[in-house]
Amino acid sequence: MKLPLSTIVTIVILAFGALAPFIFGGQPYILYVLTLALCYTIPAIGVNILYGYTGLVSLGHMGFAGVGAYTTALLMKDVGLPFVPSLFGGMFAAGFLGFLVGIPCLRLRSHYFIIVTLAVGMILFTLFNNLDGLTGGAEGLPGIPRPGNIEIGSFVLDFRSLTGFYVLTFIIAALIFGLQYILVRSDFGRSLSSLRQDESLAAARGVNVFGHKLAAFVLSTAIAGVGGAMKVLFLRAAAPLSFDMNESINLMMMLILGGAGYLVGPVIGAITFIALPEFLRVAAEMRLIFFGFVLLILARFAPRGICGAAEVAYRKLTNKEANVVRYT
Amino acid sequence: MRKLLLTTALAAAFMAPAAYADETVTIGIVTAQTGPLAAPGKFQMNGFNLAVDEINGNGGFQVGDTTYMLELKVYDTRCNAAEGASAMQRLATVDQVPIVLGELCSPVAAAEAPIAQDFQVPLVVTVPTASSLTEQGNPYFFRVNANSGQLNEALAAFVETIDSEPLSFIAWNNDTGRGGANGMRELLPEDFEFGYIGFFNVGEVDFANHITNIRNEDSKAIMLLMDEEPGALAIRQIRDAGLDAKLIGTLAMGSNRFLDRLNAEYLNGMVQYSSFPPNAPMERIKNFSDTYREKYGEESHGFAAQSYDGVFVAVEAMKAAGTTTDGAAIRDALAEISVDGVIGTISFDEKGQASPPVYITEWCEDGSRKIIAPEDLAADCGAG
Amino acid sequence: MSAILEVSDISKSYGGIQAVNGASFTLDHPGIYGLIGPNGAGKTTMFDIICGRQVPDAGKVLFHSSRVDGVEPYKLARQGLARTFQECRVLPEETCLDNVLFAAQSKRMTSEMLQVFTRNTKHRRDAEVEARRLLRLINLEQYADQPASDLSYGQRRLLEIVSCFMSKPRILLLDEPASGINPTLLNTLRDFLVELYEETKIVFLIVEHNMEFIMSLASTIIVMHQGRVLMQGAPEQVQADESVIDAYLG
Amino acid sequence: MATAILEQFINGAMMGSIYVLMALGMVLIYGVMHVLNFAHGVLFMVGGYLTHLFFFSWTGSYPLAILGSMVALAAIGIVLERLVFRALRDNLRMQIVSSLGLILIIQNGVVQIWGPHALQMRPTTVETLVKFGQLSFTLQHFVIMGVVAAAVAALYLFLTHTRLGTAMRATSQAPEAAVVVGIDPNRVYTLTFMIACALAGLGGALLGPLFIIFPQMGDAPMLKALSAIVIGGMGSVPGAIVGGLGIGIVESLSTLVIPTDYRDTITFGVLILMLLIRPWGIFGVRVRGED
Repeated sequence: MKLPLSTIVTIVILAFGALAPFIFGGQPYILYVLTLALCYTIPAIGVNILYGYTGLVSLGHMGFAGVGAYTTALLMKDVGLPFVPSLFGGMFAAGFLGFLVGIPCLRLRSHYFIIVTLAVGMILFTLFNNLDGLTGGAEGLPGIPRPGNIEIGSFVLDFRSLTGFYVLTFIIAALIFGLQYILVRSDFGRSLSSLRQDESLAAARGVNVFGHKLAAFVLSTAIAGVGGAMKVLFLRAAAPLSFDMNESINLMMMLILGGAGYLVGPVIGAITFIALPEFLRVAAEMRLIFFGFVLLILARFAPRGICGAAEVAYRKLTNKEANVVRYT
Repeated sequence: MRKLLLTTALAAAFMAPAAYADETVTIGIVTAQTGPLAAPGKFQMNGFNLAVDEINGNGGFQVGDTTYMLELKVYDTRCNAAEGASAMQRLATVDQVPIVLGELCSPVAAAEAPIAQDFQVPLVVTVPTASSLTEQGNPYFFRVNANSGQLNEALAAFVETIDSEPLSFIAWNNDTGRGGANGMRELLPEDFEFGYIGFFNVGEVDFANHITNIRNEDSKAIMLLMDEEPGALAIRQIRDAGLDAKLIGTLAMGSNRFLDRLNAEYLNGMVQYSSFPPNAPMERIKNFSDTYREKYGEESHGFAAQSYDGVFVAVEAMKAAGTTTDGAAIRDALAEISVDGVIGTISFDEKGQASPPVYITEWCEDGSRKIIAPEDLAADCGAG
Repeated sequence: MSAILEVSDISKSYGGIQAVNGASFTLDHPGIYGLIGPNGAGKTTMFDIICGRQVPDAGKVLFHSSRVDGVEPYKLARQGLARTFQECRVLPEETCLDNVLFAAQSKRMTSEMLQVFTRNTKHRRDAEVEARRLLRLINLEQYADQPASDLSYGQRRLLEIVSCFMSKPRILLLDEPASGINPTLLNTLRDFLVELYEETKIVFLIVEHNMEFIMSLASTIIVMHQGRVLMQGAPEQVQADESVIDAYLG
Repeated sequence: MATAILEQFINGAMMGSIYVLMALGMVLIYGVMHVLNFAHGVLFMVGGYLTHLFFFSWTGSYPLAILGSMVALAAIGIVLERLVFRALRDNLRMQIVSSLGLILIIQNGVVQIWGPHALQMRPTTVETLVKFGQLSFTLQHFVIMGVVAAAVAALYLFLTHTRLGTAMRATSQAPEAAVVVGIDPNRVYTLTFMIACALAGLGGALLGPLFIIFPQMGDAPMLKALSAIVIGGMGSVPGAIVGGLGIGIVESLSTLVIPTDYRDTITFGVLILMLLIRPWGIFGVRVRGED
């Protein structure tokens, strides 16, 4: 009996992630880039639940991430709450906003919903930028503290250190990944992906289209909130430009690149999108032009990204009949 | 004397840099070379390169009894916090530079500063102005240029002396613009009368709405908090719309480069603060501007001057610390240092903030500029 | 006992056009019912109203004597009303087995969430037995692990229909099952429908264009014409009836 | 105040007519092909750059430069439809993905070619001022409004009085309709993209000289046009015209009372409200069925 590809890759990635601090202990830069990639993996997982499984496009997701980020940052910086409650605060803030936006907007037809997410993203950016008193405005919000140490017996984990923070981010990303894992393999997950494939069939089978969409949207915005929070805690500074429309589009890009609708899609996408350019360090314009062409090609020939392509190859190897499912 | 150094520097720069030194030190540079702030990034780089050419042209610098040549390791941050932070990380851990200079955008600097502290690599910024940057109690963060607070104080002091009420604003809706506008509103006295305050997003080019509001408030003066490109557009639109209020600009607007975008009668009588009047009748500024023009064929720029001085500050700090590797020692040296730079004498307060002089210049009819403040440095048309 | 499905005085108009105009019929015992009529007779609209895709302007639909007109499709489905689509809809990316199993699983978010956290998959394993049996019924078991998009149109049609039975429906609405099916497969389809009926003994309501197919399949035929129900009776009666013939010719 | 309102009205009408050009393009594409082309803004920007190029290195005449950029954009339109969007018909998600890809390619490509600095071109229409009392505008303001009005009229005649135009309108009702009229739908799609892109090019050619020509110049007009077609009703040509002018004028007048840094917030807020209250817009017809 063969393990499904996704399971194998998942195990490999988790193992790699867990061992990274030991492998790259001597090379903080690599660890740094991996942490950054993880900070993007988390919201990418959120988008995967929304886009990859439920089939809803959101072009303003980093806006929700920003809500989580600023909430967590302010709770820790100004209110002085410890890390965990602050993080939950950020998560709930983002999820609740998702709820408020979702209630009216998820009844809209596909195009309209996309436009709404775009508009919401823009509005949120403006607020981050203009509310100088609250968010520090366009000058950014410096001096965001990182969580304090935890001491298990003699073993001390200092989250201010790079390694410590990597471990923290990895644990959280792993938890989120686990959540995604059980979600999409549950009846709930199957209902979601039925919505992507054929909404009216799903309805005829008894899926409450609106309810399930709302649940998926709230989940993905809450997860995005966690991701945003981790990002600003990592950078120890928040800036509106970290949560603008381009960032939202980048988020979509890394998911589509990695493979929407695959468990490991967001992980692979984030790593390829963040890490590769970091190591290549090519001119930004060239990098973006390149990604533009990649998107066109993916859209046309491999709508399910790297994972989709890998699956085809894997099926060929395990001489199953190769077949890529067209996304529609 | 310095003039002579500079010319030899040039000679050296145009031939292959004379390499009779024992070793080289690599200094890290973070700046924007692509993206929306690519243009100011260029000026910053020009300043760095000029300084390096000069130092290497003179056969490098002495630390202890070894002579070192300077080298720059430049990373593009595109004014993006995440990329800036990873560039800083890379410089500190991969390239292991003793000190990092540069940066344009305040939020990016805010993301880079903590990493400087983590790895004990001093970060000396030469352009970002957000006052909050030097308020974080980060011992490894230094700023050569005047921050928005200092610039605003100088400008506010001047604005009070002229008939400018009600004063209206057109400001960029980003760190420069918002910081400036909010700062001015705090600094000017309670009873000072403000007119209309308008913000526009980066990339907006139509100022008609702001102009109407300003006309509506019949403001005496308009403060333009933005850089060259929108500035030129705003001024043209203001004058084309038949508004003749007094214009008050930023350091980006006191240069011949700016003049090329418009023409003298649009600018006549406009004043702006400046951390570096390129034609000031001061030996140090003249020399710098001449070399700059010879090398880059254009009038020198404040960002270039500040960055040029940044390199010398770094070098002096390494000399004083007697090391080209130990960031902590260099940091301590920086805290004590005092360097006579192009923009003035540079020494850092306990927050790491230098306080170079801030000038006010005014455009003359012939398209030249005069320095009207500070009094002791005042000079007539052709000087600013 | 009350009727299984009771449609009374349904009217529906789009813009100026009166699609259905006071149509009524009752299905009071299990059986295979055919809903026929010439183009524009309003049978598709009627079908859409019964399965909740359209809200009637007037009249009501009773399902086991509870109002179901204007009720959202997913609620109808949960009340035991299963349907197929004219254009034949299956989940293209799921395997045939998953397609069938999906119909079986609960779609109520509460129970789904419970399942998320208990990770209990027993219900699925039990259902799988039944699912494979149904696939065998339509000779698709060898495709059980193939995505439905690999199937031919006819096979997908069969898959769509068997899926409906996983949810143990109390009534099955079929929208032109014969459309796009080649003649040889038609007989298979007919036998298979009869077989399923014999097994389940529930109401099949079939909208159909293909006369010869429906006449040989249905026990009762409901004829619609110009938005009204023209007559309801056994196939041979209907075929003999003058007014029906006129309706089709005229 | 009266003068202020007049001034804002004229400025608003000017920007509004630019939005109308964009909105018309997007609405045609959406109506006929159900493609939501987010890349329309960068096409607008390319129009600006090409006008600059043609003006300085080829013709030296502003009108010819405008024509040139329209033709070039039409050509680009053909390429985009053939190579990118035709294969993705009825594939909403991938159409969005592709248009995002196009934005990246074109915007950064332009930076590679022309550099990040803004370009300026100042034909006489921009240099000459028209004065009313204390108000004064550049001649270009009125040129823009005039040209747009003419373009809209031309488009209207084309849609109503030519076989191709009829086919386009028919296709937007029902794809198979074009076949009925006896025209290959693919031709209709290509034509639609040509016209839409040419309109974007015209927009860039008109607005560029008035201000500056820079890589992001199309972003704001695209978003405003998007709001315009939603408010006017997706797929409705009159809706796009009213929506475009409306947004231009309202947002310009609104700045007399609303702080400008929240202007976009207001626009997008209105957009969302509109979608909630009346998703099919002012002129659009309510669509039945699922999609």
